[in-house]
Amino acid sequence: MSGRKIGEVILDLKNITLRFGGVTALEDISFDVREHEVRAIIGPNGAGKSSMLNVINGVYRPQEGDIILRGEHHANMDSYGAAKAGLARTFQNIALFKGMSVLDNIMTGRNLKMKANLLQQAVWFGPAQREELEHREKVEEIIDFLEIQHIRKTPVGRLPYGLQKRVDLARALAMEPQILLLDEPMAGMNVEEKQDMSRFILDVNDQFGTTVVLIEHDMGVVMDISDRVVVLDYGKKIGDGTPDEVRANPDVISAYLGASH
Amino acid sequence: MFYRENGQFKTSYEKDQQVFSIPQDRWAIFAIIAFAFIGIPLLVDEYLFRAILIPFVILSLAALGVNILVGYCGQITLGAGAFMAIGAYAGYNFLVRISGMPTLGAILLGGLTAAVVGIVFGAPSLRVRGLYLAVATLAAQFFWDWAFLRIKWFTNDSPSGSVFVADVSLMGWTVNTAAEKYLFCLGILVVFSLLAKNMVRGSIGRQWMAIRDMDVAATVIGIRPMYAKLSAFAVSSFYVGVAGALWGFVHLGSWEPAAFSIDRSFQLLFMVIIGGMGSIVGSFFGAAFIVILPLFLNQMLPVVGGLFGLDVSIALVSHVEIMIFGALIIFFLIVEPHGIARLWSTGREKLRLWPFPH
Amino acid sequence: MAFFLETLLGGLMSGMLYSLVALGFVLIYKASGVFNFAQGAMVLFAALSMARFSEWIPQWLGMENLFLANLLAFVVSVAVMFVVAWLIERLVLRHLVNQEGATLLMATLGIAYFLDGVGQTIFGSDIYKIDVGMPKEPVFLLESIFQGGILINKEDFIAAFVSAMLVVALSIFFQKTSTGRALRAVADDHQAAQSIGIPLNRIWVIVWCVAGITALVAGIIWGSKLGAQFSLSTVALRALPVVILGGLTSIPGAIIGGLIIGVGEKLSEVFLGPYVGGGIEIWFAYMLALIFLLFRPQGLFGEKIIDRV
Amino acid sequence: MKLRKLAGVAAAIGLSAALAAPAAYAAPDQFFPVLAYRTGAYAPNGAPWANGFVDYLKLTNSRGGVNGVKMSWEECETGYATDRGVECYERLKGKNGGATAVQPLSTGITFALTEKAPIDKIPLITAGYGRSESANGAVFTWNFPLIGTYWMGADVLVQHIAKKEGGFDKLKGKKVALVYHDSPYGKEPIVLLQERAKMHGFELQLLPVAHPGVEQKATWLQIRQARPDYVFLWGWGVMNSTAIKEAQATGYPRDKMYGVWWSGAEPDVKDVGDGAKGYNALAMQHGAEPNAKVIKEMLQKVHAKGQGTGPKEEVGEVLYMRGLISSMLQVEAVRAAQGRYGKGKHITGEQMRWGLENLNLDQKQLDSLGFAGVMRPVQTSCLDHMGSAWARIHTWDGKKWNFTSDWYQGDDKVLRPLVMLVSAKYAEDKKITPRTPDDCKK
Repeated sequence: MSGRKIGEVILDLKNITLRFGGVTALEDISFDVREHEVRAIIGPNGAGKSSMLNVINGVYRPQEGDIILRGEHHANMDSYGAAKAGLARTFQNIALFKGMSVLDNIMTGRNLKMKANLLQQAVWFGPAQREELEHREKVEEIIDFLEIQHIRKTPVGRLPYGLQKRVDLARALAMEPQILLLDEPMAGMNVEEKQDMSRFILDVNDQFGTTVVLIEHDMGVVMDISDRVVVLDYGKKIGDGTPDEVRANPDVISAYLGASH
Repeated sequence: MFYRENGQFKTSYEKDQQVFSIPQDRWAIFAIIAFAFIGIPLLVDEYLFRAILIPFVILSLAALGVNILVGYCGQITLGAGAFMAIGAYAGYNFLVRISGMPTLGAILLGGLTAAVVGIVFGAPSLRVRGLYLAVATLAAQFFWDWAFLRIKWFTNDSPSGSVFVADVSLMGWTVNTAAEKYLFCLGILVVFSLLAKNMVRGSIGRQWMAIRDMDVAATVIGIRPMYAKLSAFAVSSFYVGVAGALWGFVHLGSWEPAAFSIDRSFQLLFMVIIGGMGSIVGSFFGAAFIVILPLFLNQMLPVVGGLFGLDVSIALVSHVEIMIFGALIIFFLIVEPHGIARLWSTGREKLRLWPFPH
Repeated sequence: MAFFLETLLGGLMSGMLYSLVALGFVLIYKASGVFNFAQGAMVLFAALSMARFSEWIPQWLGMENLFLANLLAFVVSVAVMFVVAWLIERLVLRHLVNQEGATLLMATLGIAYFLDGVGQTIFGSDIYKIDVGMPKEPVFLLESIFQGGILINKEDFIAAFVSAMLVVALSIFFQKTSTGRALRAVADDHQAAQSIGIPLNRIWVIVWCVAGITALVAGIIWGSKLGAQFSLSTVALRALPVVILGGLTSIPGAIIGGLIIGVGEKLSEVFLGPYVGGGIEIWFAYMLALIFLLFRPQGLFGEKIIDRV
Repeated sequence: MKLRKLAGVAAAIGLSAALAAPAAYAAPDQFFPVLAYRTGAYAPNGAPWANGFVDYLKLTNSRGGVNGVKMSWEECETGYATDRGVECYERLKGKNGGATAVQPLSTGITFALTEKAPIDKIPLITAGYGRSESANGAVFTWNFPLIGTYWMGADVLVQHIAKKEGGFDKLKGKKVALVYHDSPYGKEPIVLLQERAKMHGFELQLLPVAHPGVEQKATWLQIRQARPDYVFLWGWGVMNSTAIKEAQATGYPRDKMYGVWWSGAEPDVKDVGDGAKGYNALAMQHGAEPNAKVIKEMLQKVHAKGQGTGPKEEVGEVLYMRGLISSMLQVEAVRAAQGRYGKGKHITGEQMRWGLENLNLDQKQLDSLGFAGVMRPVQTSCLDHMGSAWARIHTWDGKKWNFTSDWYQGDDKVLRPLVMLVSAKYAEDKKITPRTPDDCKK
């Protein structure tokens, strides 16, 4: 983690409250994310971590609160707008397109950058083909980076879990995001796979300078790779700071660490 | 030379992206197309043209359109028949109301009209999903069935509501005989299939499939559901509309709304599911299966009955025909729910690895 | 005013019949996730069976009593529908567990074709009479208030009443009996139900049997009115907007949806139809359901769909 | 794969076709395709027609054929669907020496085949249905709406109610509702009725009923509200009986209801029974004729030998007779054509057309065929493809149909201009030069 320099606040969440009917999933939560840092969100099951990510990239709309991205207010962020603004994410339960090959899955990540219109695509020769080749090269770089060359043409449905997680990450990376949201990228992996994944995340952060926001259960991993940590419990924020600070926070210990250890 | 992928290395992404990246496939497809254009007209008689080949070619095109929507974009439709009707009647109106309108122009404009209407009736898909959407598309079916019967303007004030097209011609070539009609439709089918293949392998195709497989994730990576779904509705309706215009102009010559009833919609959906959802070649398999099977049963059953000394009445034939048809559909769904195309590709994959299956 | 009331009542009575068919859809969808397009074919099959057996049984037994003949025919038809239900589960659904909705829908279309063929092969394709003694002449109410009175079709009234009774009976069956509870458990969560020892296959057979009985009752009512004939299979198409409006998983939805559609299509045909040339009731029902869906995509009483990622 | 499969199926079909050709009838027979529907929503009406049609061909053969030339036929199920009908036509048109004539028994199929018949040179006989303007033989050279068109039928109905009211002038201010099958078939009479309504000042209410016609509650509520003086019924299949039942359920008097000839047969009223008492329908030439000589001969020569096509009890019923007469007309046209092209010779489609254009069935001929009292003489010409058309009204008494009126004919002063107008438009659209009387002499 040498060349990386943590910069200004790039994403600022202010007083986010999210309700489903009568249930309050998130209550008055504020925290910020700085450029180039690795920011973790932790908390016990049902703490609202995934909901938090869903709010950040516009899958859910919070009833109250404000999202400030690079100084711009996005109170009504939608998923598409979030993607355009440079947010990419992976999913807890792997939301890959299971009917498509690995290559095609990753190519969808380039969608926002592809400009050929429907007619040009139907004709294929000309702009559409040129564009397709250009982006194919970019995607191949990512495939090399994540070491999944051998499964390029395999339908994702046939891949083992660990590889699917990697393809999920590849698809997000193909968007060349400024902020990468990772929802439990290491859930269900063995130690070796976890190490690989941690390495990839740090490499992404390091080489491309991508800001990373991640949710993770494995405390060891979280404390190792993140710069700062937010702790949620029952939809409320109970701690925020560096791994060491959080580790020392008595609320966190009693609510989370204490309970689960 | 063996049919195999092993040992054939692609040296550029461009080669890798070709429609048929294995040379054997490419040659096979050229051979089939050449045979379809040159061989078939020399070999078959008029009945086969009119009763099987022309309906097969036109319905393949329609099934292709339905497959784009159902198979690639995951939006089930039970209203495809209505869009065939729109293509046919709109094409008819362009033809009779604008003097000097070439037939092909009218057919394509008919398809375009269907595409526009498709966008309108596709709009509910932005809120409504799955089976609810399927039934909502029936609204389109029943509405247009009614509209073409009731609104006289659409049928150029013909007293019975039935309309006809005098001649189909293409740049001075009058499409008259069965073989010419077949070639005319086949030409359109080949071009449209190629365009469809290009779309589904390009970015728009990936968008459709992404929406089909996981719409939330698709939005998150920057695919607009509205654009993806409505473009699928538009392209699909365009194909179905052109097929409808061909059905009216070329196959029937004179038609009434009943030619595009709800049974047609079911039939098209059958083709897609039996043939293989999300597969272009599957659309052809499905169309062949659904067009040929009833005729085949219809003509085989009396023969089979004859072998056992039974006199099979046509009523019994048609009852047994629909029974076997229904049973075969169920059988097929049980044996291979992904359709004939999947059987086909499994077979091909085995062949690819042959003689070393592992 | 009198005419409006007449139309309204007529609509309510048709609506009750739609509810009955819609109930068949909902039951099967709830328990097995199958959108059963064969419901119409089952109505036809049941009606043909009823009509023919009530004709054949007196011939076989050499008796004259119409009531007894109908009763026996009804019992036989119930048995026939049970066999059909059992065969459908055994031969079709069992092999298609965990397939996608579209595949299952196609399978039921296959069943529909098959039943249409078998029904007509065994029972014939003519119009057959079902005579359960339904009164055919109308009665007029409130003649003192409105000139000409309000016409009530007695047959429709009885049909609506019978449907309503059946709907009530089924609701009780679902709420109070242990089989009913098991059915609801299956509807809520297949896996969970299976894990606590509810036999899924048996539940499916039961559901299809119940759907078969609703089909039989609908078939008798319609068959008595129109004659048992192939066209009966199209009534299912008229009940579809009902299910959509009411929600695929809701029994009250099927009932109320039926009434709304029944009233909606009759009022639209009578009061709107003449301005646009008539014949609008079918698509009007669908449009009504469609417009409704735009505001509530899951139908009137359907469960709200929340995306989880 | 695709093509291999196609070829395989093609071979199989070819094989089956070869096997299926009835071996009993050799090539020089007159071949008639029978486009029938014995299944589906319209089967109850389609089946008796086909039975009568085929039975008469059998009878003709047992009479020794036409000057020794036997008749052959093959049935094909159309299910009343246009595309199936077209397929049947294509399948059968070239079989067994070629089709002599085709009778589609569906207005939709008629429209489709009208485009194909001139190319294949096969006459299209549509006795009592099809497109009314095709009576103009100058334009529709291959269509033969023999013995009656829908315009003629509608015209007769108007004449009949005028007579009941005591003259055309009494129709002024009256209300007539047309309940029709929402298809080209049901819409055919509208033009003529509108014309007549304008002439006599009666009001015409149009009430379409969607296929297959089982849902008519709203229609009859409207009738109950509007209380028309007469209801004309233009239905087919189950729509007819449903209409009569709904009339009963809404209390509309059945004796004010008049059906077209396709709405006036036994299947339409039988299971309504007493509820249909008083219901009237047009009888196109014939009605139910259980006592006709030809029927007795049929029972004796065909059914008694166990060769009958349908149930014996239905022989002589209205739709059976319709099929039988349709069949008789084509057989007589073969006879007429043989008169010119050589007795005992096989007749081609083109020669058949001449026969149909020069059909002259006088009373003597009808008597000798056993049709005495069943129908009146028919004469066609090159320009008049309908021929002389006669109709009566018959009424259901709860058990059988009885004639309740005299013979009527369509009023040429009304019909002719309409036929000319509409067929001229067709000729213009299709760029057809109408035949002149001189062309006919060739």
